[in-house]
Amino acid sequence: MPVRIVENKENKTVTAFLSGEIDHHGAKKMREEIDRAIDENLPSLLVLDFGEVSFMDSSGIGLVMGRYKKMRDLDGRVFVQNPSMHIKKVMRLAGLDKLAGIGDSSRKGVQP
Amino acid sequence: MPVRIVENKENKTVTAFLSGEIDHHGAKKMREEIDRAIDENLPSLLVLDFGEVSFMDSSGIGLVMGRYKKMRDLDGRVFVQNPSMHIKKVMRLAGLDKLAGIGDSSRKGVQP
Amino acid sequence: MKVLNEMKITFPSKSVNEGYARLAVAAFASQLDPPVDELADVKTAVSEAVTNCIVHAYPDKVGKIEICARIFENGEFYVKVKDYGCGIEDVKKAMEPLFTTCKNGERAGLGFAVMESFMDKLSVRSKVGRGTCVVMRKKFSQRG
Amino acid sequence: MKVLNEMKITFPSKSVNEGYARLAVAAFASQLDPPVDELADVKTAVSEAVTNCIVHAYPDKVGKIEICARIFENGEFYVKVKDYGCGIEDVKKAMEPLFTTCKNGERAGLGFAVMESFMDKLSVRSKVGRGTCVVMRKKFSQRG
Ligand SMILES: Nc1ncnc2c1ncn2[C@@H]1O[C@H](COP(=O)(O)OP(=O)(O)O)[C@@H](O)[C@H]1O
Ligand SMILES: Nc1ncnc2c1ncn2[C@@H]1O[C@H](COP(=O)(O)OP(=O)(O)O)[C@@H](O)[C@H]1O
Repeated sequence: MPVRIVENKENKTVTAFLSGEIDHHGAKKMREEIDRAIDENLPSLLVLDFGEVSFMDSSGIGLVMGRYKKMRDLDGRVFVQNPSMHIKKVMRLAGLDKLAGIGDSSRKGVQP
Repeated sequence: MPVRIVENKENKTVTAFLSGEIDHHGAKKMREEIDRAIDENLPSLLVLDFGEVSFMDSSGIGLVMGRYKKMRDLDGRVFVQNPSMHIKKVMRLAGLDKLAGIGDSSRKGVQP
Repeated sequence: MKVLNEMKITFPSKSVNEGYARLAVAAFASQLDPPVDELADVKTAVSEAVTNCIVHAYPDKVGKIEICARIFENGEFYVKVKDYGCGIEDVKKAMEPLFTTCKNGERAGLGFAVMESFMDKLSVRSKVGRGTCVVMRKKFSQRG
Repeated sequence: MKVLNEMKITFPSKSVNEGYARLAVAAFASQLDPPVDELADVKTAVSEAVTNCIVHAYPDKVGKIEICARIFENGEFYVKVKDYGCGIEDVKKAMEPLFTTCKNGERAGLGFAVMESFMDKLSVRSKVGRGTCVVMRKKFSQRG
């Protein structure tokens, strides 16, 4: 399972634990599963957990950007959790750090 | 370092901790280091520890066979320690289990 | 500069091969004993180049992708990713960050930006209707 | 039987490429999601075939090694290892367990025995002075 979704109705939070390699081949299924959870829960915070992601190319940026736009339409926020050095590097190149909060799990509250 | 050698003069034992992938390319250096330790210590027991070996093809069989012959000339024994399932499978194919003792570290005393 | 070692791979432009291609190149580059993060850079850059062939070069068919990797005497790593697909009309424009011809929002337009920033050198040659050839080079830092 | 996917690699007969070759084949075979131990079987068999090209086919020079791997519709995995080296005079004898022409005691004479026992099918064609072609097939067991 490349995505495990945890829904917290009280906090209006959806957390998506991604795992494995995020490339063009695998990103589609991840996007779809996350979008289904957003549509069902209409959360105010989407947490994308990259702790178990071993590889990511710019397809992962498309994934985060698309979810950012979707959450913005819901007046919600996106938080990127537990990215490795490699993933941070790819995200920084895209300026994603300016759109979504990025940090480790202990700083979950950071605003976008 | 593909081989770490531990010498125990009291027990007249040399233990070689092998690591990484054992193939034709890498086996030569391993053979040489083990043989140097045998020549220096003239042990009565040579323990080959495969605990950190992630891959082995028939070059590893050549390695064990050669050491077995060398130790036999010294009236010594060879014990193969901590082989993975994969390594056991390769060794069984060669009938190595009939020449050298094979087991995990808790059964170190087994005779060849 | 003398080539110490060279490998070539060919495979069809199916997305399932993206993972295979970057792993095969990384396995070869490992001979230079690169730092883990720099090997990840190479994997990422190769993943971008191969994905471009699959998504852009052959949009509605399966075509051939060729990769050639070399190790030079001075320790430099070279990798070429080549397709025989539609080609790029304006290479300079295509290489601008955020530029993409992809309409469905799936691509971020950052493929070339990743290749450029993660490798030391990037060169792109393309001919409309003939195909595209991307060459990248990187010198790994010494370990230890 | 329909071929779903195919890759080809070529590289020179240098021993440093043994690791590269089996990793590249394993990365491709991974698409079939094989059990870990059966993937190790494939790696081991490929390592034997490639080592034979390096040690026996081109004993005193560096020659070309070609690998082709295929995934068939029925889930069967196919891998061909080919060289243009010295060839084998008596293939049947060469395939006998413990038979080796290697004098220095370095080789155990078990390369073909490993290929035969770790893969489902093995076929060897060879022509003296022209080269050798080893084809192996394996059907992985279903997981889960
Ligand atoms: N191999 C190729 N064949 C044809 N067109 C390509 C190729 N590679 C890139 N392009 C073109 O260049 C544009 C920019 O590529 P890139 O920076 O990788 O971003 P992206 O792949 O996200 O669109 C693509 O949208 C495409 O139009
Ligand atoms: N690709 C090859 N080219 C030429 N001779 C080969 C090739 N592969 C195998 N042989 C011959 O077959 C013999 C047996 O091979 P094998 O069972 O792999 O054992 P080993 O490699 O340990 O000698 C070799 O010793 C060699 O004489």
